[in-house]
Amino acid sequence: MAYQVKLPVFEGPFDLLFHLIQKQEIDIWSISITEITDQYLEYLRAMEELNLEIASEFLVMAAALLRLKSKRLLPSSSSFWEEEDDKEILSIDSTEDLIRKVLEYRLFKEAAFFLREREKEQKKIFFRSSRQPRVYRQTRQETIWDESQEPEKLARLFQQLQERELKENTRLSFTVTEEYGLRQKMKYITDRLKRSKSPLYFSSLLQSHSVEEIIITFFALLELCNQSEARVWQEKKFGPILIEVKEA
Amino acid sequence: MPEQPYKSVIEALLLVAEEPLTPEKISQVVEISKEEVAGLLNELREEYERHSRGIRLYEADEGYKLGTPPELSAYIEKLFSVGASPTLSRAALETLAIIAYRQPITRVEIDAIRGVKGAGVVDTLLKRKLIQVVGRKESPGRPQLYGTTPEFLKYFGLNDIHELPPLEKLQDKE
Amino acid sequence: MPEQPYKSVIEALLLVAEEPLTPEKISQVVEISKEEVAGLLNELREEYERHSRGIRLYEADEGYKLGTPPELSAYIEKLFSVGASPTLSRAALETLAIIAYRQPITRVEIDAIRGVKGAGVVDTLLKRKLIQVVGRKESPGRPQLYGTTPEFLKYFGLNDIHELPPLEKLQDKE
Repeated sequence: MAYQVKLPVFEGPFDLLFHLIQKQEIDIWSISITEITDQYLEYLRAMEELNLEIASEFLVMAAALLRLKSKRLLPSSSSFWEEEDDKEILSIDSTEDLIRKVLEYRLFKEAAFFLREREKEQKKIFFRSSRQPRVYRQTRQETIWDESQEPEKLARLFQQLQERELKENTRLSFTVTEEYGLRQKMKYITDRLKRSKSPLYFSSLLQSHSVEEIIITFFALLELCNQSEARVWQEKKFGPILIEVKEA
Repeated sequence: MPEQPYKSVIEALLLVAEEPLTPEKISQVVEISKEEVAGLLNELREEYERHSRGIRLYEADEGYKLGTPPELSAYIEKLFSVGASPTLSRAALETLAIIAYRQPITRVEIDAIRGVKGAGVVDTLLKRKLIQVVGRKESPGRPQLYGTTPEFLKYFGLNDIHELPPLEKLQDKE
Repeated sequence: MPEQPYKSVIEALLLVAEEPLTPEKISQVVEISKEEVAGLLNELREEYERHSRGIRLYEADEGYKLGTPPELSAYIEKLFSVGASPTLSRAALETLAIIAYRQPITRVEIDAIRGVKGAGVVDTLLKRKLIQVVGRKESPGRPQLYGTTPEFLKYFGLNDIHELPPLEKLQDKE
């Protein structure tokens, strides 16, 4: 069995770059893009040799680095570089830009480290479970326990309300049709429509705006549509309802 | 495991346990004999009483648990009744039920289901943080939409809104 | 109400409270000044530590609650027969750190800082309720914006998002 080389694992290309720069022990702003690029590629090669899967982001970064490196070798005025504007997550315009991004990444790496410490600390502390007082209160005989806190009560109440709503709706529609007379209202609408040259607004058909009247007018209108006497439309969602006579 | 005074370990276990702890269970966790556990429990009990603390050791269901001294019950009741904890009125519960099962929902829709104008109730629920504004309805006037809060779940001891009891299917509306 | 040493009353309240108790609340229930409450809480905290008990006083959400000493965690885990609950992955922590400091922020912006496409990580954090959608960015595609949740604060034992150390300060640590 061959010996095993242990490669450190990096969260992403910036993580790796930061590690490489740190290893050089130089001011980050004075890094040589050539050196960093070489070291970066070397790491990828090592990964390859170990048959490790290389995430695509690492390769994208390698390409970006190579581009930066070769950019220095060509005259800066060259239009050669104004090609594909890749909208990849990694768009790096210059070495400065690269350094800025590595530094920014490093900040959050530190922040993540801080969170890791807090997490470790917190995991060691246990609190009384918040459901416990219920047990406590029940066993204390004098129940302060309040049944309004039972979710089943919510379900029961909602069910009752729904049933009531159902009943009331049926009753309402019944009495309304009785009292106002659907026929009468339909006749009123057709008369109005015939007299009018332009389409009518639904609201103009109403005299009192009571709930009952709105409902009966609406029913009448539906009935007219059903009998192909009227045409009804809205210009937009929730817009006013427009009505006109449907020509035979 | 680090060396710790066993009495403090037992106290910690009693503090966080969700159910009364039997001496067997304690002995198993702390890895000392049941007799030693019994002795330490006794010491704890006496210390709580001797130093007139706010904690007592109680026996229940063949196990032990921490509770408060009976003579402090007036304070405990006050704690649970002061401020944010008066029980909800029926109107509030009805409204809450509607919001819980129909969220997101507007005031007008709530009123329509209850058949009553419940102006103040929604505000009370908002103030108690049992409901919150979750957006606006794309309808004329863009009325606010209400939904339940994490506080609501806690109040009813739910982990998740889906733990609300399912409703029996009502007949389809005509 | 009967005359009781206030410290024991406070201890009893802490024992049964469902949520961290604020000094205001305690002062209201016990009917002593907030300053007295603060003094007694300090005495309690010190006693718990001095006598190496199984109880500690912790601050959370601007209130106080009882918990166990960190050094006993192994026993508690054994009681609940759980190993230490899984900690967050490095990718998750990095993403969380970015969201915590840069909220509200979109997925694309997070990826740009990390230099990695972290599709699954954000979903995991959402599922664990450590982050939430807080809105949409007014830019093409109106991508969702993420922010941290109260659960996030609890998880890391923070009272407030402002208890996070300033980023520049983290940088000083060479």
